[in-house]
Amino acid sequence: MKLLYFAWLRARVGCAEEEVALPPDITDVAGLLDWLRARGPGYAAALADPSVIRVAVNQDYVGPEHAVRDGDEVAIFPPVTGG
Amino acid sequence: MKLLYFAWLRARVGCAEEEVALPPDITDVAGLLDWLRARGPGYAAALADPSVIRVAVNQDYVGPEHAVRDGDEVAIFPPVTGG
Amino acid sequence: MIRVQREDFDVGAELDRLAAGNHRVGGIASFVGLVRDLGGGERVAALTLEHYPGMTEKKLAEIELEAHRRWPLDASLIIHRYGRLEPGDRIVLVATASPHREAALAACHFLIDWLKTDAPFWKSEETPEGERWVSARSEDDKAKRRWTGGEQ
Amino acid sequence: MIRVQREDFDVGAELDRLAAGNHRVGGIASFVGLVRDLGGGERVAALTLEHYPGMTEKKLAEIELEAHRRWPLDASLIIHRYGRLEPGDRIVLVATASPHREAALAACHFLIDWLKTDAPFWKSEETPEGERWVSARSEDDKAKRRWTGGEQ
Repeated sequence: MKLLYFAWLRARVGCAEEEVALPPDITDVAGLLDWLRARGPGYAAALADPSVIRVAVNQDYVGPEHAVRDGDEVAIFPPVTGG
Repeated sequence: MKLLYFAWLRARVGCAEEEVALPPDITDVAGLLDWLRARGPGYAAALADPSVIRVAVNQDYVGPEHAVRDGDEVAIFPPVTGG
Repeated sequence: MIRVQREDFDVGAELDRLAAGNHRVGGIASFVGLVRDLGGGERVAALTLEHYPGMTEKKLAEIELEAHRRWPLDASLIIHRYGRLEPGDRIVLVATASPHREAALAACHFLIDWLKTDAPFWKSEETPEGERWVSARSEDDKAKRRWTGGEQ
Repeated sequence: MIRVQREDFDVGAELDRLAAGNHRVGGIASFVGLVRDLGGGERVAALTLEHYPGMTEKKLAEIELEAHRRWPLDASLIIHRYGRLEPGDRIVLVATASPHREAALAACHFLIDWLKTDAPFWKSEETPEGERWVSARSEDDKAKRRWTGGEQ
């Protein structure tokens, strides 16, 4: 699975992009975020507040219950501020 | 009093502008329009339908009860179609 | 600013000038009205815009002042042409600059709606059947009424 | 049409192109977003716009398609810049062309409102205290909700 991070989430996680092998018991976005939080203090800090986290799977906005599987492109970022 | 006509009202009345001496018993817009209608068939035809006539006195829109006096600039025209 | 003129205008240059050097401005909204040719039986070769010099400037200035009273605008511009125009020609430009996007957009909409019902311009079209004076649209009165209710 | 680019754009030329040769178009509405510097303690020297290549284009295309579904538009354009921008610089252009003034104005407003909440761009500001990521505004969500109710 390809993970992308943007804006201050990228800065806190410490990378813009990584490839991860998803454990088989991780099946949705909420599970993925929990798994990431457990990977280290940078992840835990970056993902601490769900109210300022948005997730896109294969470039569409999704909620915490959305399924994820290996091969997906999952982007994690704060609320957008363009325009 | 200076009278101005615009658009198809100008075409029907047959002039763009004229000076008239207002009879002393004409005191409002409604009276002025009645007096003009009696001046000839061109005026009567042009001013026949009040629903498509707008009047400005000294460059402000006014209703039929608005006072008119000698020295005023009175413009008579159809509903506007700019923009 | 108000301009009533026979000549065409340069939209890009006008919009640039509106916010030039003012870094408080976050958004510029604009509307450009063009001469349409609907084709078919309604074919219009050209139209002529007549106006009431003096009252035109007075009404446009009043409309602009009202927009500044209702919204926090840093600048605004109304340019309206008169004379003979052909399909595709620009007729009118309305533009507003504000620190706030919503203010710029709403004020621009307001200005063109009010201008349509209040500025003394009249269009006559050149059609294959001869000159035809354009009738006022009841939709325009309706559009203006949106701004005269309790909405602002 | 959608463009996501580092370079500036020429508003006048873009608007001209939008209706070029199409005499059905009666109005072009546009909105240009600029980098603001509010001065004082909020002084911003510059900002950097980051985006999500691929998803940006996808979301902008969806937003544009939705506008065409809701209003009779002959043409539309969204240009959004990324990279480092200074106060006064253009960030975004949204423009719509329609036979009908109301359609052009409403669709333009809709496009910029939706773009603000849906297009994956993020601004960071250079301030005297260092880099600061801009927070999302709840007003933007509210502005978008206007278009998701029963109003259209």
